[in-house]
Amino acid sequence: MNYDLIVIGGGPAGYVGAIRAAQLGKKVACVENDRAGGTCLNWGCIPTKALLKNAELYHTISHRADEFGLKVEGLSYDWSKVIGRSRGVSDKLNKGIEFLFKKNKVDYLKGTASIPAAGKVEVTAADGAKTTYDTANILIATGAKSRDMPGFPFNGNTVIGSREALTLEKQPKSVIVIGAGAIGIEFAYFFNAYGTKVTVVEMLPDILPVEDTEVSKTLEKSLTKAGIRILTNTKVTGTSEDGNGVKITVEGAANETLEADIALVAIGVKPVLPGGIELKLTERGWLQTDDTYQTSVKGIYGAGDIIGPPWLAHVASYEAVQCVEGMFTKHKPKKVGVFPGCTYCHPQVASIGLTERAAKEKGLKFKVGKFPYVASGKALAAAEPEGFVKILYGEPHGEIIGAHIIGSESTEMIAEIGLAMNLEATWDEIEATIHAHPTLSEMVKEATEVAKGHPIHV
Amino acid sequence: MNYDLIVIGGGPAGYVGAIRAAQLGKKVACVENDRAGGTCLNWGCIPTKALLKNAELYHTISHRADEFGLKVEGLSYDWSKVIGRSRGVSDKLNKGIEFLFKKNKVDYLKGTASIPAAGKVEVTAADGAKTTYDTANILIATGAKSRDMPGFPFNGNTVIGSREALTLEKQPKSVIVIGAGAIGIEFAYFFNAYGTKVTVVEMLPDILPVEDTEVSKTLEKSLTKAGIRILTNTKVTGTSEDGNGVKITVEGAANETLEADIALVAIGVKPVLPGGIELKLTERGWLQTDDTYQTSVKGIYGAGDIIGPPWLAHVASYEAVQCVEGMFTKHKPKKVGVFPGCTYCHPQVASIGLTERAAKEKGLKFKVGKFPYVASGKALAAAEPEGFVKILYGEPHGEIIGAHIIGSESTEMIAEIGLAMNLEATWDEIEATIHAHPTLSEMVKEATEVAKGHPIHV
Amino acid sequence: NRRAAASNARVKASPLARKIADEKGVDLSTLEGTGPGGRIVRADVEAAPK
Ligand SMILES: Cc1cc2nc3c(=O)[nH]c(=O)nc-3n(C[C@H](O)[C@H](O)[C@H](O)COP(=O)(O)OP(=O)(O)OC[C@H]3O[C@@H](n4cnc5c(N)ncnc54)[C@H](O)[C@@H]3O)c2cc1C
Ligand SMILES: Cc1cc2nc3c(=O)[nH]c(=O)nc-3n(C[C@H](O)[C@H](O)[C@H](O)COP(=O)(O)OP(=O)(O)OC[C@H]3O[C@@H](n4cnc5c(N)ncnc54)[C@H](O)[C@@H]3O)c2cc1C
Repeated sequence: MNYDLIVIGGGPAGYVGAIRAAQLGKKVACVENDRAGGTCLNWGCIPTKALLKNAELYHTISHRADEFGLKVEGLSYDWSKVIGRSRGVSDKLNKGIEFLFKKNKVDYLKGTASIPAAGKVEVTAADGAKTTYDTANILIATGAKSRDMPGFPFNGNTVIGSREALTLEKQPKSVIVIGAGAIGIEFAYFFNAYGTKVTVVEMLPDILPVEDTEVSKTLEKSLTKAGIRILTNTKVTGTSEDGNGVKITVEGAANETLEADIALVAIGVKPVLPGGIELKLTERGWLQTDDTYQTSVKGIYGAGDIIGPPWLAHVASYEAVQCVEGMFTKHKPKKVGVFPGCTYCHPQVASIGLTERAAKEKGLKFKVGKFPYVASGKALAAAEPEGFVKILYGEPHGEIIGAHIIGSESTEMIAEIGLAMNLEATWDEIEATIHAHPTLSEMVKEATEVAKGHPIHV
Repeated sequence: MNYDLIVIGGGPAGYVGAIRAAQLGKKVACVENDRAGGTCLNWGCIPTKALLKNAELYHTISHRADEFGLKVEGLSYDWSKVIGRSRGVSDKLNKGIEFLFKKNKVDYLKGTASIPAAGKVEVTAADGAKTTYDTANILIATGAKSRDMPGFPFNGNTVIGSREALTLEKQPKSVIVIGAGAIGIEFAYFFNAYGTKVTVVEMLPDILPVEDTEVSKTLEKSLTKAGIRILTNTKVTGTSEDGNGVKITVEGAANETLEADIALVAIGVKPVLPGGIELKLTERGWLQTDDTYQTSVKGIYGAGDIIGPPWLAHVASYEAVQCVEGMFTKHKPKKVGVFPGCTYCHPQVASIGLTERAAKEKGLKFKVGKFPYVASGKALAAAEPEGFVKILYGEPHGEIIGAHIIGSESTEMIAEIGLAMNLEATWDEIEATIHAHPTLSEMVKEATEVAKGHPIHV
Repeated sequence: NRRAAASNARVKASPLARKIADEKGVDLSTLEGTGPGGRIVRADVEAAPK
């Protein structure tokens, strides 16, 4: 079989790249050895958000019913149904991707791919049968997987990564989350909402270290109030597990030995490379690609998590589309410029562009517009007074250099800012845009007026 | 006392106009005879959204708990707390406006204003005391109030408008909502969620008649499924009330006499004019204003509901700011161009620009991009598969001529489209913008790709 | 028109205004914008002398 393109990996880089190439009239196959949809759809973005929705609802009922005039006599939950809904959502979307492959005439090859040489992909099926395909181009979109801690290997039981955390048959009584990035924080929120005792250990001074410091501090306060024990500036110096649970010795903010049923290690990801031909890697082991997403070997490309940070699904899809359009059309592929990042705990966190910290380090001149949820009519009506919108506007032109939102639905509000940055809109255009009342998005305009020095509502 | 500007009415037109003028260094007073914040904050946008939030939560718990793995025993609600939270939110924001007046040095004059002559405002306090103030400019922002049906006057009891519906001491067993605009539909959703038997009567063929027909039909199906009886194409031909309830005779889709505890008349609004000097009115009785928001008398301006449709808070505030900046700076006031409109039932409805119907009538050439919530990972994760995003793109340039969203958080998603239309973005820029995954806002991009003919996810 | 296109790259104009200006061969730098912050919008290009 002779393909124009074989994509290795069926995640948001792989399946999107494959479909777009097929739409360009090319003969395309996509090889996947687990489930179509990749990490994102099966073990990442989607199932976590389903769990978080359940958790938020449960928290609202268990802690805030009275506020809404509700009385609930007996509230209980069925853990297997909580997990089950999350799995059901992934299953449904996974089937959806297989349907999209058919619809777009992408050959879906189940098996593990390796690259014996440029122009060749060998696929090993589950039963061990090997088939080799010829192809003009190869796109490696094999993604990443959870990184374990040295000397503390995953055992699927007491020391786990995010993937195992998604399908725990029994709710743990206690969890130590190591690493306070988006993934660690989302699981911390989830388990805590259901009454698991949660301790978060983070080496750096702030949780969500990539976010604006003010956002991190606000979230830390909120999660602490919700019952999560958060240890920042804290190093793990010893780990052990005895089949029933884990012991983690920490140094820093606290110096003690923590015990729990489970350690959830969320300290980052490592590359998953296909076997075969040797390709140039970056210092940290990610696939090295050029401006057209081509690797060190002609005709072999890379996109998504496998080509390095930021490890985000929407970035992965974007890269794959750029790469494929560059391969088959006159389009000059673009590298990822400005992109949003979100954390779906409650309050949600969403951001784009530079943090205040980074903008200062760069020596940029800018104005900050900050507007609190507590001054928004919609936020109060929705009983969501926690959080703020903070936008950094460059001087003297008023272009957005970064935006940081913590609070209800911030992950939707960031879309407007993303478009604004893409269009190089300035504060004038944001202010001139009539925002619907009452919405949370009005705060984007309000924050802009704060930056310009004439806010109405604060 | 000599003012640069006296604003009559403390709603979203009045208080915003007054504050902006004060920020421009002017000496300003704002006269209000009820509560600062106007209809919007006290009897409109805000308290309704608080009730709707409660209703949505109650509906989720009472009808969907099992889906989330929850078991809820003995669920009940305290009606007075439901109403109480809504009033509390309004109270808090109302105090907020009074604080903002102080902060911005706007004199807040409590009483009823009339305009004996240009340059003069007479304020009658609650105790009957009259004071006359001199002022260079007057801004009339007196708003509107519910219109009653001929021969069926409001009695505060069985025949009511939205204002009374917000503070019912006892939950009615049955309600007939006359008029299926945003206000009627929001109350229908609210009462129905709490188990009140609700019938909606609408003369026109569709509920939310200003919306895109497909949106109206989808919403009608959803609300009907939720238990609301909806009679479109139906005229009210007879009305009566006997102290205990109402009888409404209808003709059209149904020909019968409906009975209920309460009739909520939501057929529109009528102007509230200040007494005194005569000003030119439109045919329907609204204040006539020119391009600078000036009325027929020099130095007397109008903004907000009182100058006619659309009767929306964000439009009111926009007009007031434009008017005041035109008054005191070199700014050339703009009239309202494109503006969003929202309805906060569940599923939510949000739209901007032309409906498909209107675009066809105008003979425009356009492409439609429609994307269903059920194909969105975030929507499924959030258990919100109902609805769609529909965007109309003009040909050949791909500018947005209208957008119509029904579904969860559509009222936030519309912000991006509003900015896009203001910036005259085309489908290329929308598509090129990286939208965070997983969000509902991604559907804006997906719908755009549908319009362009190469969707990934459908 | 290459000159118009070259100078158009640096003016503040809406994407739609740019598309139409390119089609009509209008030099954006000769126009005054009426959009927010002086941005050139469709109406400005359409009103431009040919
Ligand atoms: C718990 C968790 C939550 C997350 N939440 C978010 C979020 O909310 N938002 C966000 O943007 N990102 C999130 N991410 C990150 C996101 O999942 C990744 O950025 C995204 O999946 C990367 O896409 P990809 O296509 O590059 O790789 P992947 O999605 O990892 O897909 C790679 C696929 O390739 C397959 N594969 C690997 N090697 C081979 C081979 N040799 N042969 C055949 N198939 C192979 C794998 O089985 C896998 O299915 C989350 C990640 C995790 C773990
Ligand atoms: C139930 C309901 C729900 C609504 N929901 C929404 C929504 O979700 N979104 C939206 O955009 N719009 C909504 N609206 C419409 C919105 O409330 C109005 O468009 C908005 O309030 C108009 O603002 P305004 O300042 O022009 O008038 P108003 O808000 O009506 O303010 C006018 C004020 O002037 C005062 N006044 C009148 N005459 C005098 C006088 N002679 N002297 C002193 N004071 C005087 C009145 O007491 C009043 O407070 C809703 C309306 C209702 C009734």
